[in-house]
Amino acid sequence: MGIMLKIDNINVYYGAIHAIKGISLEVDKGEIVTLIGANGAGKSTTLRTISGLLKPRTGKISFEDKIISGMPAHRIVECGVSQVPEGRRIFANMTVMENLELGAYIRKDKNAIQNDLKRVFKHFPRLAERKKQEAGTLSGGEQQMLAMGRALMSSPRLLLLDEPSMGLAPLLIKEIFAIIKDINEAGTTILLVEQNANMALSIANRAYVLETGKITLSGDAKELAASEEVRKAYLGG
Amino acid sequence: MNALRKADLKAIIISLVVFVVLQALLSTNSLDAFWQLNIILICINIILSVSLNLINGYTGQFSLGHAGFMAIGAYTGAVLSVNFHMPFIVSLITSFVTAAIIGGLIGLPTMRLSGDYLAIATLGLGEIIRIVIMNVNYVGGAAGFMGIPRHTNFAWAFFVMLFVLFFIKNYVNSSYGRACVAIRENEIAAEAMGVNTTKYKVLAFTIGAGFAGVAGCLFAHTFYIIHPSSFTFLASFNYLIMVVMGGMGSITGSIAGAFILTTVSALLSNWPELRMSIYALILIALMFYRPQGLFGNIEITSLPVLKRFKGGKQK
Amino acid sequence: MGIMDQFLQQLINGISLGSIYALIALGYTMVYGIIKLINFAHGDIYMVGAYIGFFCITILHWPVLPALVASMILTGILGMLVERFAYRPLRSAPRISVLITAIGVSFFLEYTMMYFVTPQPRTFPSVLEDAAYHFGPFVVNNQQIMIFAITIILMAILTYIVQYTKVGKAMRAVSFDTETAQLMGINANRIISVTFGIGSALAAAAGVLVGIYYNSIDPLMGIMPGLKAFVAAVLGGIGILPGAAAGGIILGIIEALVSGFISSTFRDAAAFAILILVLLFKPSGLLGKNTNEKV
Amino acid sequence: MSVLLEAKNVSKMFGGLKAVSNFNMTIDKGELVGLIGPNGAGKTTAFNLFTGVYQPTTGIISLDGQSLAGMKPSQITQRGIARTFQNIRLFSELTVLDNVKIAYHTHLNYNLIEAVLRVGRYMKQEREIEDNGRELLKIFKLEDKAGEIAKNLPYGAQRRLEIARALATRPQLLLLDEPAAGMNPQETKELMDMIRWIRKDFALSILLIEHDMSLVMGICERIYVLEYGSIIAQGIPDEIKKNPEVIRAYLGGEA
Repeated sequence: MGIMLKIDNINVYYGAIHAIKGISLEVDKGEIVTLIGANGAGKSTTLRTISGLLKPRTGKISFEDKIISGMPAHRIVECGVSQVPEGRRIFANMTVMENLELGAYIRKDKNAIQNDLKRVFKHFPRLAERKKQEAGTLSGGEQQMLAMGRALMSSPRLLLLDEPSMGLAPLLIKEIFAIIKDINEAGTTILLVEQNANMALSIANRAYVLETGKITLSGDAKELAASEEVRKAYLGG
Repeated sequence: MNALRKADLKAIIISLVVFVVLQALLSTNSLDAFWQLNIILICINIILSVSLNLINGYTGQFSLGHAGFMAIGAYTGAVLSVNFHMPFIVSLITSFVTAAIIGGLIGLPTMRLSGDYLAIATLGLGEIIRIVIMNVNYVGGAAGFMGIPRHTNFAWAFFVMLFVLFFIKNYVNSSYGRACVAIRENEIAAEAMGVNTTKYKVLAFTIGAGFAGVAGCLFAHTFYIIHPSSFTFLASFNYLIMVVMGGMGSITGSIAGAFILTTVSALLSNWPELRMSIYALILIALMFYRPQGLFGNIEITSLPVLKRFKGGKQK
Repeated sequence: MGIMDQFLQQLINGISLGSIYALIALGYTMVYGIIKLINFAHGDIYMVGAYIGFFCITILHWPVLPALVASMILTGILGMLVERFAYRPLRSAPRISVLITAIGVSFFLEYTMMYFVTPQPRTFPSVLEDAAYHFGPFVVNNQQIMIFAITIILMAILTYIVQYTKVGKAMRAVSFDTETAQLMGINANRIISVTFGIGSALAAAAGVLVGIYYNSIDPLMGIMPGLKAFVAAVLGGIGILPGAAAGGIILGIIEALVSGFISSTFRDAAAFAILILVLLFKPSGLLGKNTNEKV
Repeated sequence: MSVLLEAKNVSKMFGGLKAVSNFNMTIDKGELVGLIGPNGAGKTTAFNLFTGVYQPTTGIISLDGQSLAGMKPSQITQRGIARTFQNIRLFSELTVLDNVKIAYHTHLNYNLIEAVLRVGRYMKQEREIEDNGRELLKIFKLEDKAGEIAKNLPYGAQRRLEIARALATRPQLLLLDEPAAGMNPQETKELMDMIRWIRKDFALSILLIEHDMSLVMGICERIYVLEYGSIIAQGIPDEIKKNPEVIRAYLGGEA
């Protein structure tokens, strides 16, 4: 147990837009924490800031007691934080296998990589079938699986997931969320950003609700799922 | 009557003073032949940089083929003067028309391209123009066109330059110029404001090419001979550098850029290799420390110091 | 000589010239693919490569292969230095600033070189005996065989690096999506630097080969081949490696045919005419895919 | 009431992907309509279809009974549709006043010679748009910023300027793409008042895309809900709020 990721009062700007207005949150080891909220609330921005693609203007982020805000993105991956970006962003012109190999870019231990590859293929048997296929030819759901598999290949201790359900059919969403739960049970801590609040709350331990760059609600996922306020955050009062 | 007219009047007076002073220096032979020539070259280069600025700086369309249009003007003018014995003014006007028409014809298809692709296409077109000229025996081919009368004197160069400056300044201060600048700033938004972007891009390209032709005609009549190798893409680079150095979207900047580079180049003409190396380093330093150029997109008339003397309705 | 024989002969000449364009074009296309810069200085890198090879052979009296390798290594380092000091500081600057900087670097390399080696062309020593082989009606000489062989070997090595090594995969990843590549833990700056190094080394090889083929080098020799190589890269589809190789060879063949059957003075015009036709009708190049801007 | 904009069975394919399918919508003169839906539902694509940035694959869009098929965006603007952009697209290096002046473009008709010689109509019309522009800026509380460079304005002011600029084209229909994005609640509230007031004062129709539901529900008379490129619901705000399809689309299934 113990705090794994700690975000301390960060402010992030996109040019003139004050996108994140003093957010603080924590993720404990072993948890699934979800960050929900309507479009444009700042969920993706938060994840991008954790990964080092954006720099907070003020505030700090620490991971396993090491300050990671200010580090270049590739160093943060080395610390053990991996992200599945919004829209999957797979390398469409490469094969499935090459995508997975890139996921393991920072690692040297060949045996450990092979083990993780097996683990990824166990979670996503469909990827094993399509190893040699060009990733751009996969279906949306398969691409999402590839993006998740690729992130797992770095053997992260914290996995950041940005809108894994986006653009997927309901049945596939169910499948993906079941896998997320499996991954977590196998020992990876997860911070999940979702627009699909009901789905996210159903698998998370705790949740934060984001509205226009601020956290407006937080607490136990089950309790939030039952509350009227979440609905209001999405559909207005 | 109004501020605009007053500013025009002031500009005319200043120009005349500059002209009289320089003309006096020239006619009293206070300047040697080398500098007499360079003063004319400065005027010609100002025309080239200001007209290129209309395309690159104001409209934001990256052209690297300016020397090609200059060549068209130079050869058109030379042929008219030598083979048809036309008066100089006719040569100048025809040079404008020919270069503008060819510019427009080239502009129509190429203005669909953008950014790097447009740059490289215009570079290629400029080279094609030059190579075609090089293969036309009627104009002397690769050996060059000789025996051109020396019509261009300081007065011609200066007043043609003044006309071009007047034209382009007023053009960019009208709805035409605003349309151009809107395209540069954001083509999609410009289109959404009702600006027919194709039309204004081609128009800017046509006018820019036309004036490059005029500059070419002046250039041809400055020397006895013109040569296709004066119009390579390296010459186009040179005019582009004048524009960028002065500031894209500033007429003052283009004037300064042309003036500085022509003068420096003349001063260092005895050390050609060193000159170009220094030139290159200055260019790189400029991009590092002042990428917007000396003037950015500001005109000298709108500098805060001078604003006080203007009767504009600035708040 | 019959017209068919002449055609075949020009084809061979064209492939030799095209191989050289292809080697330069590969570097152009790699750099464009990874940082979207038309590196106008690339042709001058090729020139520097030719001179390094020249000095290794004439002053150090090295055989041709070690000279080629030395030139590739040193020029590769030069390419990385140019990237590090001229382009990297401008990574987030407007495109035009970087482009003007590239023009500046180009001038700097040309004229600094000229300052040290004088503008006079140097005669590249003949490193191969002048032997010609007759294959039926047409003739291939030693130099041409060497150009083919080295080009093919280098392309094979490049293909291996890009397709099968870790750094090659990282290069493709950065070129496809820099940000996501960083999320894989890839240090994008380092990969860009490597890309410049490899591209410059290939250009250096082309420089040495051209010296061997035409026997003459000068400080401004890179300008035209540099542009031509860019045309080749656009022709094949900018950013696509096989495209650059194919584009180079096609361009070389077309130029040889134009010189042989029309006039050598029109051969540059032919290259640019192809460029413009490609840009207007298939801007993504022969092997490229079309993309749309998002509003 | 008469119909101003009508979209009939409009579909748009990108490659094999259907971004918008069988899209039907009408906007009456003077109406204030909202278009909502989850991310990627095709809302901005709909705007791009209305303004000629994209041409529909099938179906007809008409303004005032006239088909807009085949028209360029600039021609459609001249017909009376103006828009703002999701990711602000101001002429960012120009002054606030020049931004507005550009938008009067289609209402100027002096020719090139008159412009260069600065005679007759040039002087008169330039003075007019200068005055009109300043007048318009005053309405949007930007008059004291007329000489400032647009990109230096605070974010909220940039959003206002974009609307002012769109109005300067003198539209019959104004399309607002996420006007409140990035605004704080106070700014959003002011924006709501402004939108209501513009609609009345400029006598035009407004269609807006917005994620801020308090804004949409607060001011729109009618709302269309888009999901996966299709309209899944339409109606007055209270109906939309309670519509189970809409709730599912927003909060996801599987509760």
